Amino acid sequence: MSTSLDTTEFVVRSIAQTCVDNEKYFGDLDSVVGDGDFGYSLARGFEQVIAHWDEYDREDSGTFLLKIALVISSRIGGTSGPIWGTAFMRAGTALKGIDSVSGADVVAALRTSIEGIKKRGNSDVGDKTLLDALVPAIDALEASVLQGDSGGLSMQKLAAAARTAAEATSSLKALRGRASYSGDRSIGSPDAGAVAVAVLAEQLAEAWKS
Amino acid sequence: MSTSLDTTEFVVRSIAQTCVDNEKYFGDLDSVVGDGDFGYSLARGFEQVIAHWDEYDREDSGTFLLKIALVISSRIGGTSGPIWGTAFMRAGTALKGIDSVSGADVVAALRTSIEGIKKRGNSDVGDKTLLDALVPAIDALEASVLQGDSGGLSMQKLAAAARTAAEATSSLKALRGRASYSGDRSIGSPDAGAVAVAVLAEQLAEAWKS
Amino acid sequence: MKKFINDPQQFVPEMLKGIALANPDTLRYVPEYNLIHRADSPRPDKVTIIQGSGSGHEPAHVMTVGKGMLDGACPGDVFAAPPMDYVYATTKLLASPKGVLLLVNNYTGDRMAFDMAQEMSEADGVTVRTLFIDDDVSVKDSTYTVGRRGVAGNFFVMKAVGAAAEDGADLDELVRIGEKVNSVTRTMGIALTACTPPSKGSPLFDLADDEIEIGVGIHGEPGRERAKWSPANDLVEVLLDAIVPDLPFAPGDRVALMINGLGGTPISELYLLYGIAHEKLEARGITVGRNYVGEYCTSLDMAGASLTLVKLDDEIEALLAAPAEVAIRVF
Amino acid sequence: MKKFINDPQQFVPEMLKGIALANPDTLRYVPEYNLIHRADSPRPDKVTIIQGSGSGHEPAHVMTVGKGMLDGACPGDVFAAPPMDYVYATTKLLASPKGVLLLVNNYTGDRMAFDMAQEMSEADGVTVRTLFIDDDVSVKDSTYTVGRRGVAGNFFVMKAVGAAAEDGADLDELVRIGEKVNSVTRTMGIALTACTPPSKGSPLFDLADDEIEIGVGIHGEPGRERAKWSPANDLVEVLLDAIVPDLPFAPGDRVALMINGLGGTPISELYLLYGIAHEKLEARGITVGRNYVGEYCTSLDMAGASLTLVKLDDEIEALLAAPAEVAIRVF
Ligand SMILES: Nc1ncnc2c1ncn2[C@@H]1O[C@H](COP(=O)(O)OP(=O)(O)O)[C@@H](O)[C@H]1O
Ligand SMILES: Nc1ncnc2c1ncn2[C@@H]1O[C@H](COP(=O)(O)OP(=O)(O)O)[C@@H](O)[C@H]1O
Ligand SMILES: [Mg+2]
Ligand SMILES: [Mg+2]
Ligand SMILES: [Mg+2]
Ligand SMILES: [Mg+2]
Repeated sequence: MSTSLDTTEFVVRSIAQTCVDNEKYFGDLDSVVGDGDFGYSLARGFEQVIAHWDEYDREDSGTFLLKIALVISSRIGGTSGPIWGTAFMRAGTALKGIDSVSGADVVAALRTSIEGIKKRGNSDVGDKTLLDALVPAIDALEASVLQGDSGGLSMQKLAAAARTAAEATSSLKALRGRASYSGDRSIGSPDAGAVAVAVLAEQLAEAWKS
Repeated sequence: MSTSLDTTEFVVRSIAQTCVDNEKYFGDLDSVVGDGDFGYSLARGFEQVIAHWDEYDREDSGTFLLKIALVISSRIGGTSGPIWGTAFMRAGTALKGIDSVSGADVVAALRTSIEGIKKRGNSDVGDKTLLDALVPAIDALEASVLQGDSGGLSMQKLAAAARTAAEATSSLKALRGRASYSGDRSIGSPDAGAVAVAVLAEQLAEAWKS
Repeated sequence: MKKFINDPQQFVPEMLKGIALANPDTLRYVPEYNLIHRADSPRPDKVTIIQGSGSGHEPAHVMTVGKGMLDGACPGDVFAAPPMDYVYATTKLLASPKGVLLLVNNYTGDRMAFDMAQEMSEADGVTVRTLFIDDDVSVKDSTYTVGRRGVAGNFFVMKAVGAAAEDGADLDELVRIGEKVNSVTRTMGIALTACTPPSKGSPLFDLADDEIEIGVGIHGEPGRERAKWSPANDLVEVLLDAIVPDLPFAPGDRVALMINGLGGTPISELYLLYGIAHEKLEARGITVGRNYVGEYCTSLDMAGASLTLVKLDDEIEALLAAPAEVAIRVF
Repeated sequence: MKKFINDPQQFVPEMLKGIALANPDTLRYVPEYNLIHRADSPRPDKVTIIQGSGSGHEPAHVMTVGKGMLDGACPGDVFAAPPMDYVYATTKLLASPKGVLLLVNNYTGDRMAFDMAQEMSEADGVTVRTLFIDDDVSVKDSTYTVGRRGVAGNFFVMKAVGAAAEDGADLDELVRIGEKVNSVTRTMGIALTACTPPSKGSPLFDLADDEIEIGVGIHGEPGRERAKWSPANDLVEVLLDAIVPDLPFAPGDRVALMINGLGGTPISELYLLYGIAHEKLEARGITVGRNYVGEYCTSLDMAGASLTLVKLDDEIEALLAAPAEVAIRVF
């Protein structure tokens, strides 16, 4: 698996479109034990990403991602703005200057994104956040890349791992973010951010086929 | 039919108790096109009448009624305070000094009450107020007294006339009081005050039997 | 019904006690007559101003007692005019040698109680004048013989006569000012939900999930029509189309614009309405000289709002701009 | 959902426009950053004070910008911390040579946005300090690692540092004062109903007809427990039993007592609660030195209220008593 600017654009576009399409669903997930604005926040940011699609500097994948990170930081509020902005910023920084991005580059970039989220959110796997879907998903992606799977197969493994891990957050008690105020009441429903990661990965895997 | 202080006390007590017992019903009637406080206002006033029952000057029926009028004026708000206070005040003034009250005295006293209400409320029969039950009821009482009916029979005729007339207010459009703001929407439901007069008369006729 | 109350019958007295406890230096509470009055009233050099009306419209009027506004307010129970005795006793207690001005929102029950109290007080030698306030354009004078209702616009009458009285104006002058302000004040309101009186325990009327009441009264009385919900832009247009031609307000006029919340509507929505109304008035050539956004005359927990316009001239504007100190405050 | 809105996405900007139109002399509106700021800010002789947080808590904080309070407020959308860029741009735009103080209610999203903005502004040479406010006793520090939430008590921090800044206090002094006020401020709230965010269009959570949420957050977050409705006397006792031992407030203490409405509760009920709380505190030997009754930090249209106590000393009391001028006003 090797990734060019085209592929990066394709991935970002899929993420953006899926966030816009799932505004209501993501919001409803966040209103179970959160404050219901997660879907709205993402949609408002990613609809800007789409609106200005042709304007971003496309020197390389990294530069492109850094521009996207800027839009996210300036348009998405709540916890999601800093978290998602940091993730895109870190990935962009990692890939900047690389013309033909390898699968290993992608995995390495996503690892720095994860570290950025952990630092920004003072959080870790097990706290019932999007990290609980993202980390297992990247683990699966890495294993698949190391195995030499095709891009499509890697995507499917990524999506399957994200979905399983997202569902599993139901049994966790929220220790970070607004859901943590619910204490034990947060147990029994999945984390909104984690489910969003699963949905994004599944959409991506689906789109990759065509 | 001739009326003494005992009888006056009996009538007032029945009216007071019926108003207290029907607080919710009278309030609901007033909330169809009014503001729902009619039952509350009457109940708060007449429960005071009952609470201080033994304290009133009982020189004669008229004096007693004037004391009741004072309690009503000081405790009942809304339109009902002035209307009912005026009615009791006028009846008391008419009967003051009369030791043995005749049926004709009662009818004459109630006629002055009606005049008082009309003046106070700048209203008349046909405006869809309690006058639309009260006036036909007193007409029936007068006819019955003139015929020489027993007290019990007179009461029954009074009650029947009040009920018929109260129901008939449904077809009227309110021209006075808060219900008048509803305009045509006031047509189709009876006036709260008129129904209250019917209920009071029926309870009185019932109590008279025993 | 979920409210912060103990016993519905104690709702009004317990609220009044709270007002008195919160304002120990400036206000006094007389439980017998539901009376909240200024600690320094009556004053020999100032006409006393009293307003009654039912409870449930707070801050009107028990929370607008204070320097530059009312001397006293003696409300009845929720949505019920005060018993005549409250008004009579209050008038006697606060009577000033310069006289007493009674402000009355135009409703049958209120008129009767204040008329009777005025008669009785005058018989006792007190000089009393009464002002009726009837700013609600939703009720047409011609069709409804009770006349127009007094709603949120009563704030402006209160404020103007309050300021003039503080400056020493006599009773005739106050009546002139009050009548003038009332004559150039127009209001109409919209309800999004019904209110729930504590003693009733359920909503006073039914409004479907997509229905609103245009021209609603502050006791939940019906208005001009029951309509489908529509966006704020359209609703402001409906209100202006009713209010502006009624006086009429004309291009070149300078007005005070009030957006009044009916109790359950957040202030964010009121400012949103204000912005729309301000721009629509400017588009009609009418200048907003003073503005008022918040709760002035409510209907318990009703979600809804009213819009009031007052045509300004130099005299009215100066009276509205004068300082005042009331229970309702931020600091 | 029935609200006075046009498009849910325009709810916040249209509200902000209304605020600006209503205060043309004193406030400025910068649509790009949801920013409402004082017309006379920045000033070289005064530390700039900025607060962000989500919208939906009005009057906090866009309507408490003004002399003696905030220099600017740059809210996010409803219940969402502002995007980092809003805070960064606002900080740069209003930067004073005496520095910038950022007031932040303690929530994950807000902390992140303000932290990032502080870092970036400092890199640009602006002197910035940040104060976190966390007065909500319903969240136990030990069990919940995010820490306590900032709720209605933020008013007192804002008021105190606002007054001190107006007097020329430097940034260190403001941080000392703000931390001190926050350390003696405790709040807890109760929801009677859920609120409805405009973009969601339905209530954020379900409360049965006889249920209340004790310790609710101002974004509708759950609190300590879901309980059956009970009379106001009992609810005030529950709040005081949580708040008083927490600091603890002790007999002989002098406090500021705030009853804050959450948006849908009428002021009549708030004064009723005030009266009860005042008497219960006196019974515990605690004196109410200053009081605040009304809406200070709301949760859209939620019916409910919170109770805040601040332990007073001479310094705090003088700062709270200092004059201020904000959009929220009566006249
Ligand atoms: N400290 C944190 N670290 C990482 N992710 C977090 C953290 N807190 C919350 N999240 C994620 O953010 C999601 C909620 O986002 P959002 O609704 O924007 O936040 P809020 O409204 O609470 O500010 C959660 O479902 C969770 O996945
Ligand atoms: N002008 C009037 N003259 C006589 N009776 C009236 C008048 N207006 C109203 N009523 C009677 O009073 C009843 C309502 O009383 P109440 O609820 O106390 O009045 P409100 O709440 O409108 O002040 C009506 O049902 C009607 O019978
Ligand atoms: Mg959220
Ligand atoms: Mg009534
Ligand atoms: Mg009434
Ligand atoms: Mg949020």
